[in-house]
Amino acid sequence: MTVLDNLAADWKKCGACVVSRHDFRKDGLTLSAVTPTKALKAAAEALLRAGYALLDVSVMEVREGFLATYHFDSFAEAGRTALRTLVPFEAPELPSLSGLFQGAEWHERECSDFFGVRFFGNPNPVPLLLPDDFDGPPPLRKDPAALAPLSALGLFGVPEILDPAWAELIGPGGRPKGDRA
Amino acid sequence: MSGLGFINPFGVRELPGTTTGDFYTANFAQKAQPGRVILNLGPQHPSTHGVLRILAEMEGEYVWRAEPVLGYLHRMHERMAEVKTPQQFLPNMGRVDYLHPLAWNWAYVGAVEKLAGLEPPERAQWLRTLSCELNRISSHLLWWGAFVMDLGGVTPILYAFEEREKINDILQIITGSRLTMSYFRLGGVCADADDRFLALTREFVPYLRERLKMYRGLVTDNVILRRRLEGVGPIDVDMCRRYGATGPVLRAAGSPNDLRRDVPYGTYPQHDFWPATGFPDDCFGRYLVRLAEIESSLDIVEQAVRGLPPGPIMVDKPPKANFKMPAGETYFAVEGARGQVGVHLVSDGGKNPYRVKLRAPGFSNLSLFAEAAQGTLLADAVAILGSLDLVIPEIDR
Amino acid sequence: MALSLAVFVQIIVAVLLVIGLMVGNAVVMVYVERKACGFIQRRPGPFEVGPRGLLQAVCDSMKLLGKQIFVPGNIDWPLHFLAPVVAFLPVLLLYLPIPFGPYLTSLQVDDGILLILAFAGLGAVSNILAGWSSNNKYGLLGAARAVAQSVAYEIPMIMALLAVIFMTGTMNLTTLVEGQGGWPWQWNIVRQPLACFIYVVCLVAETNRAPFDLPEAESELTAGFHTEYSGMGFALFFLSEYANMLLVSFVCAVFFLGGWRGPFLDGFWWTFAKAYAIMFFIVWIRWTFPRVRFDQLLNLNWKWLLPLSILNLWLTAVVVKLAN
Amino acid sequence: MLRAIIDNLKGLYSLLVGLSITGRFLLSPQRTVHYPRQVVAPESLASFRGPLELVPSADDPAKTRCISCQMCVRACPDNCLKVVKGEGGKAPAVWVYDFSLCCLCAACVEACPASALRFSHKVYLTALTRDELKLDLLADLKARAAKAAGGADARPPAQPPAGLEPQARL
Repeated sequence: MTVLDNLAADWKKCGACVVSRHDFRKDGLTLSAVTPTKALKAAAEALLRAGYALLDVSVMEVREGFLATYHFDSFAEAGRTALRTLVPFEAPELPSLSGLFQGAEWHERECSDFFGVRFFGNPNPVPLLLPDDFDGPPPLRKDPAALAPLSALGLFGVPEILDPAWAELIGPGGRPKGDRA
Repeated sequence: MSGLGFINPFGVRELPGTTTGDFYTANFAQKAQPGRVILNLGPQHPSTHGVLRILAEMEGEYVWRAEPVLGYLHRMHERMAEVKTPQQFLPNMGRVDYLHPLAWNWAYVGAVEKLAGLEPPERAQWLRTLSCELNRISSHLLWWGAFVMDLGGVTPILYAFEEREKINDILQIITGSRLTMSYFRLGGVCADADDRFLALTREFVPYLRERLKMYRGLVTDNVILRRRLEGVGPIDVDMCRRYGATGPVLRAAGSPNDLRRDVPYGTYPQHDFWPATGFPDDCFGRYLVRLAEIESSLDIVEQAVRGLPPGPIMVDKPPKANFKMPAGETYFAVEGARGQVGVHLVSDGGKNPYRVKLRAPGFSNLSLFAEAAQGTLLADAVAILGSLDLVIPEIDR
Repeated sequence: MALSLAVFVQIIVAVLLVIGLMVGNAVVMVYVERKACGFIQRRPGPFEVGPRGLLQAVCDSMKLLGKQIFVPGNIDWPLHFLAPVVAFLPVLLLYLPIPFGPYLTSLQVDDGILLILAFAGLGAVSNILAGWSSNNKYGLLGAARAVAQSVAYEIPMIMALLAVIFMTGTMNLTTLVEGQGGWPWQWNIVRQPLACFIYVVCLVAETNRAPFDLPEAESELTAGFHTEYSGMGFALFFLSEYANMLLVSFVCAVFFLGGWRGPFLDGFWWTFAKAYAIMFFIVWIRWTFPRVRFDQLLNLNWKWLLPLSILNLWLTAVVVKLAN
Repeated sequence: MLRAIIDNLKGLYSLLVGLSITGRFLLSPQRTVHYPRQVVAPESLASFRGPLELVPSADDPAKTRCISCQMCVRACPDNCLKVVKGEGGKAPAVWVYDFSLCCLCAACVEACPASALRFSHKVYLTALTRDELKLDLLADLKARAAKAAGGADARPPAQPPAGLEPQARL
């Protein structure tokens, strides 16, 4: 799979913290990477060049902050990939990808609605699915006590850790205990 | 005239002291050029199929800028997924997209099964394929009727409903319901196919093939329809990629992308079919792709009825009420009638999922409407909107 | 013809009869249209009220009469209420020169068709008034479409009728009918098939019926120019739509289908039978075809129907000249 | 130019084809089933999921198989069931089912260890208020048992209004 190898190399060049290989049959992903927030756009650009399309943006609350997962798929060949980035609760700001993938605009607005994260550079940052006068807490925010640590969610397949700070976050072995595979 | 930069060339007077429209209109009007009218199509408009709202900046009959406004049918399914066990959340999936509920059933069940390492028995797999394809046909049929209705032909939808009723009757035998079906279970399906189901399905396939010929004469070959659609709203592969559009929209654009072929799941590798491609990338191409898909689904149904193996329809030890998913993450996608239906499931090992993200194909497909409709006539914009095959509950979730 | 007292009384009686015809026609056509559309769509149509649903249209009209008239804020009041009346009134006048039967003509005039064509244009005015005064963008778009459409399609319509007039040398509708025989091959449709075809297309467009119902295109403009009308306002538009349909069908029957002449037993029933056959055809195509786009509608007119009708007129003129 | 003329003539022909199709349907029989006068055939409803009903025990048709174990209550995603255990023994004293909340997902039916629940095939159930849809299933069971004792069919698939023949469908 040279496409994936190239992609992994590109991501490393962009400054990815972790690049993981996944078992597609189990995780539904082939390759994923954690990038610093700053490098997200560059990493996505590599995907755009490789002919990938943005499927969705899925934000998730973990103990360490908001983990945004961008799923990409290539129309030419099978192989879903994901980009992740972690932003702290105090500064929930992410770069918008809508300059690269125009479809990202709506996904980002949806995430802003549900989690209260902000995407700077989004051309039309108004509520998408929630009403404009919605005044509750973002509906998908969890109770702080119910938050799981990143290491407990088994997100990282077979990781190649490039940023030592992430070794601790991912935890031992990448996959948590209790995994049947 | 109001202070929102909204200038009305026809002199239709606004009430003094009131602003024009609500928050979204005001937001949209900020970028409007003077001399153009802002038209609200929806949320109650005959061609928005439910409660979609389109803001359009018009110059005469031309749409210069359009912006869909969503959320009128938002129900926060993703939150419900976090507070319910997978078994309890299953009926929700039939309500996300009421036209192709079994694809959503499959996407969610498949994701949980992947995570839990469950492998449904052979017969259950075949039944899943069979029912999902029947459901896809009924979804496309309804789209066909509704699309022609968008173009002003009211009669075809009634003919489509005749067939749809037959499919509903057939699917009701196994699923028990006619609309918001919840048929798949973790590790299998909930009811077995009986002889009546199989007999009716066998009868139905040649019947619909015969009716498709009538569709061709009545609608497909009709000169008015062809001239309304040919060359209208071209959407190419690059545009699909930028917006993440999938399904018939993408296949009409020329990419043979079909998850049933590319990432085979269920029994699709054992079926002889090929994604419909080779059509023009305009509205007419999208129309033809869906009609071709009805035919290919009929082939799959025929093969599935013939090849349905005997055996159990549930795994030996089906998940009980205290079922806990192992911690982990998975993404499972199936090919729905509108495109890739994806479920991103994260579990922390508890009873309820930690996070469920539902990827609705219609959401991405609709997001390209603004670009596709730019500079078209109002009637063409309506045609483009119809050709995207929108199901609003799925988009709003 | 001097306007003597007798003629005046005759006109009054005729107008009353025509009003009766219009209302009766609307009731019948609502029923026929709904039943035909039901049968085409394989459903029964109205069937609850009265035997086989015959009283449905009566019920509907009672309902429309009793409904509250609901108007949006900030409309142009005088125009808003004038529009349905303007739609309805000229139709009364238009029926006067129609020869229903050999002796059944309200007003014998030598140039009856001119009278009809002159006043038929008023229908578009009512659409403009309705769309303009409603303070509604859909209404405005519908009104704009109505004007363009009606202006465009009047020309080939007149040209097509003119070809027949060239041929027969009369504008008197009674003389026109008398010039045709009882059997279908003696009708003008055989001598002027192209004119008849053009006229039928224009007839559908002039009456704003599908597939040319652009001014009220439901899937684009919700209801077009009459979006904001309810109750009697809407009913009057409805009434005048059917009255207009009937009128153009009568003109078609008189011009091309031999009027009251039939294979046997000449009389007004033939006129009515022919007119309603055309009406049924209009209903039939409405429930069969999708709607054309607005630019296509205009292209069809300016690029095809108009040249064709001019060609037809020219050919007719040449043939008439040579034959003389 | 010639091409455009031929195209248009072909187009006119396609319109005639369309007219002939709708004309044919105009004369062919209707497909509607007039509800109060006709109803669908009972076999089409054989697996229709209507509101829940209790399965009578093998020996006594007025008794339920329910053992008040609360599995169904726990399985229900909509909290539409209420089962209260009776005095002495396992039989329930209260069995209330709120049909207005039910999503007919069958989670309760599948969770029941005693197979005491099933879907009825009542298609014609109507109610004017929400409260009318709070069904007392024990009373319903007793009523059915009484009816069965009276000689009628214990479990008619659907109850068409009296005096009307069901019309075959499909």
